Amino acid sequence: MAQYHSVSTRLSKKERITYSVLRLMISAAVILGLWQLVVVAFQMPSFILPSPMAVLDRLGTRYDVLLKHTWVTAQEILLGLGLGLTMGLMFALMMLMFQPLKRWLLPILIASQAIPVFAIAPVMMLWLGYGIASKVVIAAIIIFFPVTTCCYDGLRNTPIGYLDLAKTMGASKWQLLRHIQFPAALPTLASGIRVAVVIAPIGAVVGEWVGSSEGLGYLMLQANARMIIDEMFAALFILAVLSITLYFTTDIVLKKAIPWENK
Amino acid sequence: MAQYHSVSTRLSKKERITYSVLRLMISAAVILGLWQLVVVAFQMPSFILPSPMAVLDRLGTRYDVLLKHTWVTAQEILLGLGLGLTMGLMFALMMLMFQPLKRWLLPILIASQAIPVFAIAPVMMLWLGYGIASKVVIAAIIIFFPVTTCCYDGLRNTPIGYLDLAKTMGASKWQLLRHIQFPAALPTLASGIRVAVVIAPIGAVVGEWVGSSEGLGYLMLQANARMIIDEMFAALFILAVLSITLYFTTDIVLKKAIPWENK
Amino acid sequence: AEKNLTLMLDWFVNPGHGPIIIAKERGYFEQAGLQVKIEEPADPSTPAKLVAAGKVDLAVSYQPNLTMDVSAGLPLIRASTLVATPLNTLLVLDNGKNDSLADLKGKKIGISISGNEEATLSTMLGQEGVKFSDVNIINVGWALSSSLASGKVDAIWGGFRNFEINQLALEGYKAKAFYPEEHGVPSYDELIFVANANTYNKEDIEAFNKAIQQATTYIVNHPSEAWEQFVAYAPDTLNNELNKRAWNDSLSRFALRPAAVDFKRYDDYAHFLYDHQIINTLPKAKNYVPTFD
Amino acid sequence: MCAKAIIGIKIRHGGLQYRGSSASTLAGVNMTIPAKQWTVLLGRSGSGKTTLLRYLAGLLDDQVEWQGEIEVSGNDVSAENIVLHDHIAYMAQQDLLLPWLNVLDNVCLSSRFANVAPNKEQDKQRALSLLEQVGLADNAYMTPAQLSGGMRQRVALARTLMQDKPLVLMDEPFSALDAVTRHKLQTLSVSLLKDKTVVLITHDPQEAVRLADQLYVLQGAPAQAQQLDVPESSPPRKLDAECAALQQAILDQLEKDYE
Amino acid sequence: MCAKAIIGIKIRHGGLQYRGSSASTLAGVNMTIPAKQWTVLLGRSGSGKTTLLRYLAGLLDDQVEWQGEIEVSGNDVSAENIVLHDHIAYMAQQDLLLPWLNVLDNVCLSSRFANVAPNKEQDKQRALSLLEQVGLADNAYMTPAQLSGGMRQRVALARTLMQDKPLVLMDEPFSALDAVTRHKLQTLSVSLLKDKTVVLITHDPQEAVRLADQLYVLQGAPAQAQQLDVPESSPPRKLDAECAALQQAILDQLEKDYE
Ligand SMILES: Nc1ncnc2c1ncn2[C@@H]1O[C@H](COP(=O)(O)OP(=O)(O)OP(=O)(O)O)[C@@H](O)[C@H]1O
Ligand SMILES: Nc1ncnc2c1ncn2[C@@H]1O[C@H](COP(=O)(O)OP(=O)(O)OP(=O)(O)O)[C@@H](O)[C@H]1O
Ligand SMILES: [Mg+2]
Ligand SMILES: [Mg+2]
Repeated sequence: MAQYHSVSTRLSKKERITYSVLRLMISAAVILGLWQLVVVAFQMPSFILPSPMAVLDRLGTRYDVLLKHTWVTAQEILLGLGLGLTMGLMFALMMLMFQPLKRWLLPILIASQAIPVFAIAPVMMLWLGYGIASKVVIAAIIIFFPVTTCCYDGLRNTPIGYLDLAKTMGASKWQLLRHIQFPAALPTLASGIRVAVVIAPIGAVVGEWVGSSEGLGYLMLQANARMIIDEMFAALFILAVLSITLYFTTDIVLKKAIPWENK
Repeated sequence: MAQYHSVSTRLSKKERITYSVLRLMISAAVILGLWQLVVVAFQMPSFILPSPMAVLDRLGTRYDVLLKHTWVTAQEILLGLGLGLTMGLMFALMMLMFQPLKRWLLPILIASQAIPVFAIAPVMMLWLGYGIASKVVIAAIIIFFPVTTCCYDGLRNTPIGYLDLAKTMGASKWQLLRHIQFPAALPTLASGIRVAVVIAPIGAVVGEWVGSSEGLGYLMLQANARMIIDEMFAALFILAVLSITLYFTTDIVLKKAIPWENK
Repeated sequence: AEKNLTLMLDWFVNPGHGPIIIAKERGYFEQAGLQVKIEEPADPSTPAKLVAAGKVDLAVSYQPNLTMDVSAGLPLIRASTLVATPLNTLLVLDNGKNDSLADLKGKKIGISISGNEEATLSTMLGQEGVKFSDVNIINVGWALSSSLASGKVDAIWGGFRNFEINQLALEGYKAKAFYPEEHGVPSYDELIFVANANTYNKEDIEAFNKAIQQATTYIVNHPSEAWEQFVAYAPDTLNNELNKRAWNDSLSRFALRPAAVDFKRYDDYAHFLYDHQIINTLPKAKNYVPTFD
Repeated sequence: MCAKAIIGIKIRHGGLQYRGSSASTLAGVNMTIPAKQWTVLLGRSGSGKTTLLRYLAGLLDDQVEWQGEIEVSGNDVSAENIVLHDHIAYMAQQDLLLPWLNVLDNVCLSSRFANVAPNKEQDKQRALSLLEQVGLADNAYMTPAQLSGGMRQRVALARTLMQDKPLVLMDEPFSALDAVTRHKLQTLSVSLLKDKTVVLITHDPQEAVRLADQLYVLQGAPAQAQQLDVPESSPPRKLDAECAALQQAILDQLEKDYE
Repeated sequence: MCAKAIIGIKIRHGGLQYRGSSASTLAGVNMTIPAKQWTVLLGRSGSGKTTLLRYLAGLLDDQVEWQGEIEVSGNDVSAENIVLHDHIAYMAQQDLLLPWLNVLDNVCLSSRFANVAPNKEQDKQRALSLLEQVGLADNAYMTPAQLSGGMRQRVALARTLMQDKPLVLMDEPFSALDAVTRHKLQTLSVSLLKDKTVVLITHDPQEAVRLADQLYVLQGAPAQAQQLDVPESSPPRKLDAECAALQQAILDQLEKDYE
């Protein structure tokens, strides 16, 4: 029984984009309104929850500083994503190529997820120092689990018919991987990437908390310690915007790159 | 083309359990071995990464203290899971029942994921106090996104045929939800729960770091400050074991409760 | 030829680090033949570990923690003193509810865990007949001022007298301080420099100490110029009213003779920790407090 | 209880258009669905067969505009005031067995939605006897996942019988089965549904030829219903020369409407 | 090139057992698969049809134990030394079109795995002319998702023809299609594969009757191959009384083997 698209999909593309931008803006306005309401209604002292006005004001007056630190964090996020995706893919390939390995590696994977990165941060610092490397690695570790499981699930679940077909055409193991298994895994991989993109910023910020002298996480801790809470929220706001932008950009790119994703 | 199960599934159930317990134990041994190797090979000073032996020793001598704090953290995790699952389910139901709401709530959902809980944890403490409530809420927030998306996806994607059938049998909207949509969503919900179970402990520990007077996170901070690093790692170890146990227990329970999950 | 030194602060740069920043900004380190690289961690327990592991040359730490670290077997020595008095205080809001330590019985005390709080607080409270078990100790992390201001706790321990008092004042709260050294706790040096016991270079440390001493002298003589130069180091985060007030309150706390040694001060405090079972072995000051010029 | 009700339907000048769609799906459909007979609907993919059936089942009320007349005739005095939707049982291509219920509970599904409190024990007995009729007496407490495709569709048949409605709407119920299983299930269905009015959608001319008392082909855009003559013999028919000829004729006719 | 090779196969006393399985799946199978003819295999679900085909295609070499003789005969002098696997094209129930390639690239898929560097331009021309033969000249640059089920299976047919192997193995290639589309594709396949040796698995007796030059039923456990006679006329056959009778006979025979 086919499921038919709702009316909205029959709108022109331009209209749809306009609508969703509009919707996003209205949502933002509603959130800000609620926030202001909470501040006023509960008489929140500004060191607990500053008013959105104060935060916006801070964004305006300190935009140069904020931008500089944003750029640092953005770099860490992107490099972390690159590293984490590569690592996850390689790990998944290893598990695929050497089947029995999988059962042994799974507990390690879960453990890697269960141990808070914070706790091993000193070890990381010891190895990688206080530069960008340690943040990149922490961001990579934090996305490692979802990326690896998605990659592996994708690579493993190639429809057996595709493999049969290619084998009868004389494909080698390597050709199977390159021409069949890898492209067939892309949709699953894409959902891994979507999750990764949402959580990688957290990794970068945590890395900055453990030790750094720049970046949004550094700025937040500083501001927090100085009780300049509106600046902390300004940094937080930028971080959220950064994450959401990253998510939607990735989503659009992935949809373009893998048009067959949703059948 | 049917995919046939590998030999292992033809083993008796008892054998399979024995095997997986064995595998788990061997994995644990391998991890401990690797850990020892790192300590020896990189000549890790014991105050940065103590040897597994030292940590196990600490586990033995301080088991009473560790157990007490473990119990606190475990409570926080379980209550956080309960709260987060309930919230996620309700939120998903709301989005389902009032379709247009969905477009407005989605950005909130993503934002809730994009803002690191760490950052708002201190603020949360000031709202909710330093008792168990704040940790429960942090754990709940951290699992809110995956749970909600899974619930919503599950509830929304009820095969249209099931709905048609029940409607021709005269089911009311409420009966549809209870007898068809909800049970049909369980498998998707289960994957949400699996993710939640892995990350909820992180939420609890972060909460303890930010403000508490007991729990494994508190213990870790204290041991770290007094430079009793093997005790810190003992707490970390328990945390990892707790997470892994929770994961596998949940997995088994879910498999029993939803036997139709994998067709 | 200049020597490269890595110095890790105990936390993000703040006015307590004045002499370090001034020495760097005014070129005293270079004059002493040193090229100093400054790093800022977020967790005060990390720097000492990294010095002990040989990853950094010098770190800012605290006298009580040095004693605990040495007792735990970390190869550390004290190189010099940055702030020669305690900065920690027990703070309450000056609203008439808690006028003496005795009033804290049954109340909540927020702490930022540093390891020696049990010893200190039980001594201070014990003087007024309150047992440690009569108060509720809560780790509030770095939210000391706000937890006190919001009334979530009745007192805080771990705040610095040059910093948290001003912070609260800026938010409109008047705070009352109880000083540990006035309530039975041995006096100690709040901020010190530590180096690796096995690998430290005597000449480097002496050169370093010289630069710090020069900077301290400059600060004491020219407080407002020094403030300008301090802020110039990281205007993004340093230039604000709170730091300005903290700066003024720090001036009188900097050690004028960073290299000066007082074994008894270290041994007394070590005894204090030992008596309260915070440490299990009693290190001797002469073993980890070498003398430098 | 409407167990004794018998229903026939006449559709006159039926037309149907999805809301938000620019063209009609059905127009000028005239069909007679006589009581206690099998009316079979053929037609190319997308011609509107499912749409018509779902409309009759009341599943499209808020999505389509309907024009024309539907006349319900029954042995009941109040036949004119009958609400059609309440007298319908529905069977689809997929068996639609709920995987979280066992076979017996699936058969009893409709009693969960009944307005009156169901008599559990009595329902169970009736379900068991229906399962026996479809040859699955031993499988009552298995889960659907443990059954083969043919067995599952037989459970679906038992579930439909359990509803005991006078009008049974079937949307390609046998098309997911292999030829032999399909053949057996056709025979079984005919014997068990002999007191019901059945509307059957199928893509398979052979199935249509075997089972039809009335045979309609939906053709054109918007689709109209065209009636074809069927052999005199009564269903289920054995394949003979006459059937083969009709089948070939249907194929030839349908092929015209294809691509 | 083996484009000119023509291959026939004889299986004598064939037996097959999955490793790790306690019972044989096939035993004592004797079959003749004559060159340039359609050999059709029927049999109940699980009787081992797919197994036999996949074994011939070399897909089971590391999973099964095979006993018996396979004799390959060809017009080629070196027929005895032929490696069967290299002369096979495979078509399954699903069309197996890769969704990330367009129609043309799907047709050319096999050239990606060729040992010799492919002549791209020439391959493309040949693929386009094959697409024209299956009636999809205009769809060469569409993605598979844009095509209907019947069109997709026609692309799969073009892909198989592109491989240009003397032996074509087909595992229920038409069973996911509706009756009319199936009928048209059968006709098309017969005309385009007339120079090939074809082995076709099907569940549909009518399809078997329409297409078979040789008809085998796999029956029993472990399964044996039993040959049935087919009408004299040449495939694709029109449905007539003789066909209907054979079809009914097959149904009756198969039903015995069912449940
Ligand atoms: N909800 C809807 N909104 C708009 N158009 C629809 C909707 N549902 C179906 N249609 C259109 O109505 C037409 C008839 O569809 P329907 O499913 O009834 O065909 P069908 O004859 O059952 O086809 P098939 O044999 O493939 O099952 C199709 O062209 C389809 O695109
Ligand atoms: N990898 C395997 N290992 C063990 N047994 C197998 C394996 N694959 C298939 N079998 C068994 O071999 C038998 C034949 O299976 P096969 O798929 O060849 O049947 P088929 O005739 O093609 O059935 P269908 O008509 O359903 O396609 C079945 O009983 C099946 O359980
Ligand atoms: Mg339909
Ligand atoms: Mg098969």
